[in-house]
Amino acid sequence: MAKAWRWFHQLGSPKYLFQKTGQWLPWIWGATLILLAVGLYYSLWASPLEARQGQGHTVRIMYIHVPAAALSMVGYIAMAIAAIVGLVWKMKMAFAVVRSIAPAGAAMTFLALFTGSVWGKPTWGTWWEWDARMTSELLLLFLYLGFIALHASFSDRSKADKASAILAIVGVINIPIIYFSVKWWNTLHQGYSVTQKGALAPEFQVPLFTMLAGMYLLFAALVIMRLRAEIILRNQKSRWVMEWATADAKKVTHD
Amino acid sequence: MPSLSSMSQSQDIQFDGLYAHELTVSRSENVLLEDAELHLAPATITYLYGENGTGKTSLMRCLTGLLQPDDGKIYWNKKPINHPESGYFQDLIFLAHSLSMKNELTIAENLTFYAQLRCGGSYNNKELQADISQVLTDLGIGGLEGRMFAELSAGQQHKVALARLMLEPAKIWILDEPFVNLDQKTRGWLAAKTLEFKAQGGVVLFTSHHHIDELPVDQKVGVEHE
Amino acid sequence: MPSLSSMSQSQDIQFDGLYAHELTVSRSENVLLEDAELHLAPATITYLYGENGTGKTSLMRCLTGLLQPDDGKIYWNKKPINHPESGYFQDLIFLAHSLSMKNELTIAENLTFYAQLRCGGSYNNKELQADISQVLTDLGIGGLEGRMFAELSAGQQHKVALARLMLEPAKIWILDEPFVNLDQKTRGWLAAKTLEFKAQGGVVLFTSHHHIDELPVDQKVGVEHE
Amino acid sequence: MISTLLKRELKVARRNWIGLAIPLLFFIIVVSLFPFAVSPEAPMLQKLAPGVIWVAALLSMLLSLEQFYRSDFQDGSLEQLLLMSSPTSVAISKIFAHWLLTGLPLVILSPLLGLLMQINYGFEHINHTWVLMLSLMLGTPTLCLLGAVGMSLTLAANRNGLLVSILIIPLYVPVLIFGASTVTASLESLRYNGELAILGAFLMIAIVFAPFASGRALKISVG
Amino acid sequence: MISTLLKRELKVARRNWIGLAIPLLFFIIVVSLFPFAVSPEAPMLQKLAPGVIWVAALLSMLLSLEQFYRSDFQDGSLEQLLLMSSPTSVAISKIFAHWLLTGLPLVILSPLLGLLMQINYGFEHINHTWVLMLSLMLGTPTLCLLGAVGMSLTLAANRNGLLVSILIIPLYVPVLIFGASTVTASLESLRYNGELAILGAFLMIAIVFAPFASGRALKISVG
Ligand code: HEM
Ligand SMILES: Nc1ncnc2c1ncn2[C@@H]1O[C@H](COP(=O)(O)OP(=O)(O)OP(=O)(O)O)[C@@H](O)[C@H]1O
Ligand SMILES: Nc1ncnc2c1ncn2[C@@H]1O[C@H](COP(=O)(O)OP(=O)(O)OP(=O)(O)O)[C@@H](O)[C@H]1O
Ligand SMILES: [Mg+2]
Ligand SMILES: [Mg+2]
Repeated sequence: MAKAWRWFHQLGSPKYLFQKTGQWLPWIWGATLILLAVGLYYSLWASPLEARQGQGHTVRIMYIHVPAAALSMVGYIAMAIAAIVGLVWKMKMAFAVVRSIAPAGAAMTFLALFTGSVWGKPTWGTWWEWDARMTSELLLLFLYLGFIALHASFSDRSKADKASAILAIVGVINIPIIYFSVKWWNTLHQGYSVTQKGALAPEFQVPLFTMLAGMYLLFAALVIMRLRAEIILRNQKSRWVMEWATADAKKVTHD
Repeated sequence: MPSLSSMSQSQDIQFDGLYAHELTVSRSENVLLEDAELHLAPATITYLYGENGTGKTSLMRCLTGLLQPDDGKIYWNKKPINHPESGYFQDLIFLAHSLSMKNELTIAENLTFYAQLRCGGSYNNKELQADISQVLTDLGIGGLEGRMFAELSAGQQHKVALARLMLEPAKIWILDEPFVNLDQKTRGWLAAKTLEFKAQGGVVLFTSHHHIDELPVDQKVGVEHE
Repeated sequence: MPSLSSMSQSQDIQFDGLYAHELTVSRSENVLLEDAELHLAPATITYLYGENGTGKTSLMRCLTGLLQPDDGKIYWNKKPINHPESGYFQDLIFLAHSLSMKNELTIAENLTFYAQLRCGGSYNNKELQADISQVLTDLGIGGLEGRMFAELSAGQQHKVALARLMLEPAKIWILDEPFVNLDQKTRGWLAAKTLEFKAQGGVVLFTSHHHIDELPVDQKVGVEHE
Repeated sequence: MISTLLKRELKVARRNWIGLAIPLLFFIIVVSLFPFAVSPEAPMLQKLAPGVIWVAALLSMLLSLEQFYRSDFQDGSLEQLLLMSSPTSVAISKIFAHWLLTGLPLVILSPLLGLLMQINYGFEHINHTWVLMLSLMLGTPTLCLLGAVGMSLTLAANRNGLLVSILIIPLYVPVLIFGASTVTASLESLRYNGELAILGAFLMIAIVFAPFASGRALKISVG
Repeated sequence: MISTLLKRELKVARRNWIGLAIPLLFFIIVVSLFPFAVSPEAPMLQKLAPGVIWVAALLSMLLSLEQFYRSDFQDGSLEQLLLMSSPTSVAISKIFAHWLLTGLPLVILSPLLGLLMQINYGFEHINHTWVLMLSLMLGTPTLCLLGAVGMSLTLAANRNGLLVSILIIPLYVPVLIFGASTVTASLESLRYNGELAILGAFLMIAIVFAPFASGRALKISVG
């Protein structure tokens, strides 16, 4: 326990975090590429087509759509947790994490909306329906964009961090509320059974789970890369960054 | 930072008045003050000087708790200023660059609001209105009580802000460039009132880029940058 | 007022520089100036003084055409200021209390905008940027060209507004309390620049509640009220 | 403390009486745009009515927010208020004043709008109007509370009035859904107690969290 | 002269790129409130679409006005601009910049909104989308021009963003009616040339009078 606590504290040090993530990153990228390659192979070539609904090849969209939709939500929750850590324990690095998750999360949300929409056209005959899931996903996109917009509207970084952290927390309280109210509201008028949990055949499971794992790692890699940039940006004046930068510059000139 | 050690420290503080300990202040990554110590004793007037942009305003905002310092503690009568028992915010009047008056209200309404906010209902309204008239007359803008704040000249607006000093009881004044825009007569008035306040044990911290002959100071603190 | 007589009058005006004739100015029913005459000759510095609220700012706003006087005419080099041939607004820089800079733009962008607005395309951009850097360095805020205007201290913001005087060619400066918020060094700088401008034949009108030792004036005009 | 703050808000508003009337007028105008823009036929309007009135109420609350917070921030009053009272009580009095001065009049005015939108043909339908008022009565304070959080967060941001809308509207959606569907249910002669209860629950949650969050945000903005 | 002014507007906007995105987001969000408030069913939405999209466009233009004029007035820039150039050219450049930065993006984005409101089920219906864009293309500049007049008039009034709404909305209504009915006509497979022509006529009239009127009003506000 004490050890975990100390590690947590060490993560609060920009230098330590930068070095550690630098060590992890190649591994994460490696695993991401492998998993995505395998997953895409399975999902695009090796998996069977969906016969029942007569969707044909469009079912392959699922292998992108489902992970993206899952990550969009996980991303926001992670953001809110980091925001709480930042506000309660006054840990500056947590704000850098919050800030780094936002663009990747927004991108995943957009991807889920986009793939869902493209999928919806052949299956439902419309690009957009005000279905509960789709709608709450749209609102989630607005929450992400609001966060990004708020952060970008401050010139003072520490203010931007704190204000947008409060927004992230308020937003996360609202996500379940939004989800349930949208669901309740929608079923009043019509119900779509497409997104209900059905038994997924094993030949769909393997590629789906591989893609899920791959996309999670991809998400982590994107966040970490962004986080490293953020760390450098926030510590421009400190000595280790100067040293790192000049060392890097030397490497470049040597090449 | 373990909270225990800072508690014990707070008992060590021996200084009455305002005391800032190891204060570090930065603004958008520039460190303005590092490990600064500042002691404003009761019944003293302190003059804060320094060239433009050295951090006088930033320091004042830290001392009023509006700006979070990067590090350091600030005590009022031996208690951290945020401590409920310090009573700091009851004792403090801070006049900043922005005059904090509402354009849509009249002079009297603006002043009444701040006085009531500080004193609650204890300030009898009739008395308060009489006091306001009195102060405004002293300031040379008597009779303008009912004028909208927006319709005053720059100096007149400033005078209204200064009137607060006379209407609200306080033990410490922090004044950011209080002499700006004022004519000679009003400067003299403010200097005299400041000396009176000091004589009653008040603590005063002010900045000014001009030397004010009428106001002898007890302590000069310079903010110099790099 | 029949326009003929004022036309004939305009031919009678014998004064170069700025000349205000029978000026009557009032603000919310108070008459501030009545039938005032004012002549600012080329190569002179005029100091406008008066207690708070006597009407200095109002007079200046009349002289710049921003406030409509109740009565009277204002001439620039013998032509009414609104006459297209007077070229008055090309020749005038008016620095008011509000600094007229945009918070969202950097210092350099703000200054570039005003310089280009006045000079059109004639001011080579590279040259202009060099000039801006030079002026800012003289003012002690060199290197801050890229800083957002909002992120400056009170005095630094004021300095940026003053930098316009050096970047835009003009023949008359009307400056409302230009020395406010400035440190000693910058006041000296501004006084020196004002004297240079005068030496080149410029007309200067300024107000200040403090006496500026460094700036000898040629004419003092008092605005006294009742 | 809170009563002094409140008194000042009321005084500022009274002085600036036109400011009071404006959110109301805005409310009326937005609603009355729809007969022009969509269709002036009664059955269609009646169908639209709950949604349109609720959207108009929401927008009108949203837009009056600016006026309630921005000017205190800009003229430095906010910083003085925070020096003299706790952030949460500043937030509470602002929120309360905001509701009193824009939310409440809007509730009172809503029957008129119902009339414009043909909710109410005669006295036998008076019930729908009551439901409309009740839903707004429970919903508008929640809008004020959430709006206060958003507004306090954006005070120190580069001034952009619309930013706050974007932050808050996703939070407003649940209130909107239940507010409008309460009225719709009533018009369709269905039970609407459940919806009202949920609106009440939202209000409770908002009352507990929003003043605190808004106070924190005010403190950050001033810093 | 006008080009320098325009360049500055664009620079202010670019600096604050998020400020550019915000009216757009607002536009999207307001439109998407209606399915929540009224009904998410496609036929109903389609019927509402022209009106709702036009109302949202109108509100979004109206609210971004504030940002385009108020800050110049408050920081004293406006007074400097009027010293250095003619009021009409100040007005023209403000109006043009406003349209370029909020009207045009809104026109470009409108097909997406059409999609959300089910205007467009597939490529065979692409025509309706064109009509929507065309109507906005002709209508939004008129909104900018009229908005500029109202905004300039209210600058010196006690700051109140909503006052301008009250002044301008009556002027906006004709544009709204013809804008929305153009699209409705197209959706109902009727001819819509007449409506477009009227929108064009409004634009012409506004172009002739509005910049001058707005310039005069600016001058008065500063005085
Ligand atoms: C823009 C449109 C759409 C959006 C925003 C959207 C959003 C979502 C979301 C948020 C999830 C939940 C992911 C999770 O719980 O981990 C999901 C899952 C899923 N979606 Fe979509 N979706 C859209 C369109 C579609 C379409 C058109 C289909 C298929 C016809 C579809 C099929 C699925 C399936 C099969 C799942 C996984 C089911 C489950 O795990 O419960 N989606 N989608
Ligand atoms: N909002 C801000 N964001 C970033 N930096 C700021 C901000 N305000 C001030 N600064 C910087 O902090 C430094 C100190 O500013 P401060 O206002 O404390 O100076 P000051 O001593 O009061 O100067 P003056 O005499 O001009 O009022 C300045 O260099 C300024 O550029
Ligand atoms: N907007 C206004 N509306 C009505 N009256 C005004 C307005 N502005 C100023 N006044 C009044 O006009 C008179 C002159 O104001 P002005 O600003 O010209 O004074 P000033 O000489 O510049 O004073 P200061 O030294 O304080 O700047 C004052 O008595 C003031 O109360
Ligand atoms: Mg200062
Ligand atoms: Mg003045």
